Amino acid sequence: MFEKILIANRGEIALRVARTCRELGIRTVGVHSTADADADFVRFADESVCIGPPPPKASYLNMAAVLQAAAQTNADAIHPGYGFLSEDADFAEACRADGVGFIGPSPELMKQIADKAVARARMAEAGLPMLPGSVSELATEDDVRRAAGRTGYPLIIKATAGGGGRGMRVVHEAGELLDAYWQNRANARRLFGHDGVYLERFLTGPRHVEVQVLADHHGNTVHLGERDCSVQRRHQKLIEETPASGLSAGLRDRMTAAAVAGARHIGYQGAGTFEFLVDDRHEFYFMEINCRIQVEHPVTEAVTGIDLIREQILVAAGQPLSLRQQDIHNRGAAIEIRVQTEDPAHDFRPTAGRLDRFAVPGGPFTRVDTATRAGASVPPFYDSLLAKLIVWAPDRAQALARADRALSEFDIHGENLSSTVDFTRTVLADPDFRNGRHDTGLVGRLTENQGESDGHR
Amino acid sequence: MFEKILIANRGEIALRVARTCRELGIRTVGVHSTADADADFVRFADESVCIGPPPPKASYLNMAAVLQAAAQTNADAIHPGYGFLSEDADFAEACRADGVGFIGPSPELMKQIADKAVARARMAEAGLPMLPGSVSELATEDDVRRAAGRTGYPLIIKATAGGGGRGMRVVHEAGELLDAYWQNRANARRLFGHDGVYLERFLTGPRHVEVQVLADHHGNTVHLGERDCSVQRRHQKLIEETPASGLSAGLRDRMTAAAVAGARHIGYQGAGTFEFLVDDRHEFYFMEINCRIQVEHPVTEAVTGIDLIREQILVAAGQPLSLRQQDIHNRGAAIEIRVQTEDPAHDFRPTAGRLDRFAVPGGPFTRVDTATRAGASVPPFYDSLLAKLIVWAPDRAQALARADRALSEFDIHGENLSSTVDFTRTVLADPDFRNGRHDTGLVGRLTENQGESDGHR
Amino acid sequence: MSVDTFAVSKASPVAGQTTRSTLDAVTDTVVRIMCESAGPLRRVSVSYDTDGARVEVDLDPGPAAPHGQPTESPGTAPTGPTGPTADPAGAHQVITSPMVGVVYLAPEPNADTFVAVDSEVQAGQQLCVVEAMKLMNAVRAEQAGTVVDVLVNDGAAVEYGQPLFTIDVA
Amino acid sequence: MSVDTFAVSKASPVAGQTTRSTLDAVTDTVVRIMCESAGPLRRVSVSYDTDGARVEVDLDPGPAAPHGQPTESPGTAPTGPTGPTADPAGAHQVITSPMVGVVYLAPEPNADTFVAVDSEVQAGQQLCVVEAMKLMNAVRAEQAGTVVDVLVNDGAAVEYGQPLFTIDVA
Repeated sequence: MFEKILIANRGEIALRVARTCRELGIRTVGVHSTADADADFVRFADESVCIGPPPPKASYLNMAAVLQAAAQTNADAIHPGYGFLSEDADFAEACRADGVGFIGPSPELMKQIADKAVARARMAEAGLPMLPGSVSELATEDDVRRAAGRTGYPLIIKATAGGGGRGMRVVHEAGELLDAYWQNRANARRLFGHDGVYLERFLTGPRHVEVQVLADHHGNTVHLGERDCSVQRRHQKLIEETPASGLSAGLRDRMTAAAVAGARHIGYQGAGTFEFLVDDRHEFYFMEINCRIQVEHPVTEAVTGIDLIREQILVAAGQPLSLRQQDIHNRGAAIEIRVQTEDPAHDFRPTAGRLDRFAVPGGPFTRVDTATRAGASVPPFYDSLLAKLIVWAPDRAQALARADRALSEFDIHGENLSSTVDFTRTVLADPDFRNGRHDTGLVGRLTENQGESDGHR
Repeated sequence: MFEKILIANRGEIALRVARTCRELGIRTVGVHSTADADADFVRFADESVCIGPPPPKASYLNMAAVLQAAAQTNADAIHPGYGFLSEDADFAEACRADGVGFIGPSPELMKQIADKAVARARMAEAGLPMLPGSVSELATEDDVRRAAGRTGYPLIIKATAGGGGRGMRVVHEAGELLDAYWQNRANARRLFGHDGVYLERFLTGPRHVEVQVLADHHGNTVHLGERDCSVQRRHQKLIEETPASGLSAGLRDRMTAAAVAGARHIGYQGAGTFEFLVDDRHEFYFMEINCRIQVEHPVTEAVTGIDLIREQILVAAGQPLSLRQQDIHNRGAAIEIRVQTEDPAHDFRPTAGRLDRFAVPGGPFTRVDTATRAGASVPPFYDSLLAKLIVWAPDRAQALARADRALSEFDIHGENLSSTVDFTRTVLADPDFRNGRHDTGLVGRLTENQGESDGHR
Repeated sequence: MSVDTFAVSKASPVAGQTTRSTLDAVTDTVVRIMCESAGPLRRVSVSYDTDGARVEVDLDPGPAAPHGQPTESPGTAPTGPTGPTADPAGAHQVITSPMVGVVYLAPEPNADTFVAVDSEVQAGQQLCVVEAMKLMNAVRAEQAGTVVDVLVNDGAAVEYGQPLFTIDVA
Repeated sequence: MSVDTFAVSKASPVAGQTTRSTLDAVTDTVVRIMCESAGPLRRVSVSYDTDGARVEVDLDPGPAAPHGQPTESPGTAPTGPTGPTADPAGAHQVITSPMVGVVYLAPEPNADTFVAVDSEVQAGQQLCVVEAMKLMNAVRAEQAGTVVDVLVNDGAAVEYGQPLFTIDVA
């Protein structure tokens, strides 16, 4: 077992990982930029190392600094959290070269997964359903036209190296196709340093549903059920829940079985997420694999009772999974609300500054993950996730009522700071959302309505 | 269903009840003394009424003021929480006379339960095992000698109107018996206004185990498993857990069946707790019934997923229980740590004052119930319960590790204020406690050791 | 601890360049110092001198403002608004409700009120009735004086400690 | 925002009756005002006058202390201790580590150190080496001056921004 883990991240996920480490009796090293020197996640760690100035490239993305910090604190392993270095195969490889454990899949696996065209090809081999489109990169205009012939319109062109909603473009008719293709390649080169693109059918109003899997180094692979992440702003998730509402039991079983089959096919190890789109005819299509812990992992923890960070660490230490599929029983409904320091009235523009007041909810079946407190500052350099609220209840209706009650308890105030608390209460009250009939377009419709009603005042 | 509930309590339980009311769409009235005017539980309520000055008799125990507040806010029902008016049959009767619902059993039932001799007699009828002793009040010295002949020594003399560790006296030999009897009667008259006493065998080092029951007005009675509350200071609980460690499955089944039989026998309604002592030969004996929500109810909520306040309210509103016994599945282990503003180095003397700093734990499977915040004051007039920490895990060992991790996150500081956080971490680390071999004498032994080691310094 | 019993006045002119956050910071500072203080404060002055901005806050607590540890004994007078409290602005007494209930300003419907603004009252004279649980409780003047203000309407529901009348006892 | 770059000195004598909570309150006040401030502060003075107690806290930031909104661009100088920072007590420069790593005060084991206390140094002169991931990074003086203090031991693990040397550049 590891004796000391360096946590190469910041904010709530750094604290989240450190909490489980402490419960396992593992010492922690918190690395941080100068902007985070006084942050709660640094205070909680057993040791801390300042690795650079505030800009992420100089600190949290600075591989040499992270590895040097691991070396001089004698850390056995590095937990990368999400974002930053968590999906960087080069970093995983550098950890291996340096003799320090990387809590995640092997670099070889990470490389396959990072290239979306390769990932799609491997999943197609494993029998996972694919949206009609090109499996491999589109090298020529002929390739593009042929693939578009198979998908029809609208279609979407995506960068193979893309992710997080960047490097994508929807094409509505044949006349736009080639222009969009060349523009997307140019964008992809600029954004990701690689101009490979592929295309697939574009679904209007799909649901975003993902399946959590866990796999060890001894051939055991289980799933922990699905999560619906359809409430998104700017292609970024805002509210996630499990079970996904409105999925038939048969569809859920097919999706979880597909995820396990896909994970087994590529020999996946650790905690991973298989993302799917579900269309209005209840067909599902493979999208991508996330080879790290997800922001929204607590909803799965709430219904399964399984500490996913603990399982990640145990698997990385070479232990076999203690869970068999028949031991995993999902109970009730859980929902996560992300509290972002963003301004919903201005297209979720991030805001930063000092938190004059910061009080969080508590009480029955209510979990809050945050690494800040009143008097602390929200630095402008990083993701604007301030806190995560997770509530559980025996059923979805009670979970929604509980989430709204808990949101009403947040007291967040700071000059220049906005939060998404009130906006997410609007989402919870939306009839489509309450009935589970919403799709990824919900936030856009609600903010448009808000804009209109503002205009009438 | 009720439209508005008045919460006749303060602190964490007032907020706890209000949270569930909000989730049920029920409006709340918070009543408070002048000492609590700015408290969080008052702010959270939809309406508030100041009912008197700080001393409990003038405010939270002031029936006329509470009922008047209910009348002028048009509350349909009163939730009494625990302590204060919660076990006062006269108050329940006054509520009935005033046409306002009382969330608890009928006054007739409360009267039976409040008289420990009557309660023991009814439970003996229902077949519950009793400690050898007198079932009814001891009227004469002959009664006393006869009962002592049945129990042997040591024995304990208790006031029939007593509770909470008051009005009890252990007798070790026959020579002390009659003196103790008359002294206890005099004490009981002074403390409770009624000098009835009974006696029973005194167990050295017993476990305190209680069973949670729920019963509706339609003849349905279920149990929600047991809680071990053996970690007590000054006969007051400090740490509670479920399942009780070291109970065989057979013993657990017999105890829960006994509680359900007892509840059915007296036609119990609402949420109630049957308290038992378990001796070192794994025999159990009925002690008393608590006809209110318990401080430690959240551990039962954590393993069953059932919101006990919600069930209390639904039952009081006349709804049949939605739960059958076969629907209730206790999962994993939960532990509650009470955080008291008491000084463990001075026999848990209560302290009061301003909280300069107050930060509470968060994260996976961690619940905190508190109604205070940094900058607030702990008034000297009331119970010194500052916060309750409840953690859940798949098994007891993980729950203990999680509890210790969470306790390490508390940041409580105020001039003149002490807290029990560090002391409870000592309890969690105690080998007897870790092995589940502790009894109600544990805290006494740990504080003695502490005193000794202090003395050696 | 409440700070309501202090009169807070911004004594000096506020320079044009002073930002709102500066004002808030200084106000918070004063409030916090008052909260931290164990005894009554005569004066708290906070100067904030940057870019030419200068803010001063003067505090002048009333002569009888209660401040300090509330007593624990139920027999003695507790903290908070019980019965008459002194108004720091002058020789005014505020008569507060001794209980939660419904206040009646007249002995019966359509009768004349017990008192009105400008009424002269004697010590012990009845000012109103507070009804609680069907019991009528007379509220009386503690000192002789003149009614300056009637702070509630007839039939209003009142809380414990709620101000009912202001009486000039000068 | 860190306040490490300010020198906080208790200028006036503290009266005997001043309680610890009073001192804490005033200290907190100063820290909060500094945090609220958008621009560099010349001086913050907080007086607390009750029962004869009087506490003054004077702040005198160094001439080059960075304060204000940190810039988001990775190219420009960020907030915090990067490279030399001025010591407010005089014309002292603190040389900090440009990276996390292990510091070596001499070019090789048993060799003489690059510099020592009282060494005269020229701008650009090497002061030590910080090794990170097997790369040796020279740390050099920015200005000419005299080494006043060596703040680390040879072979010590250092953080980004950790002070290494104090140099008198007067």
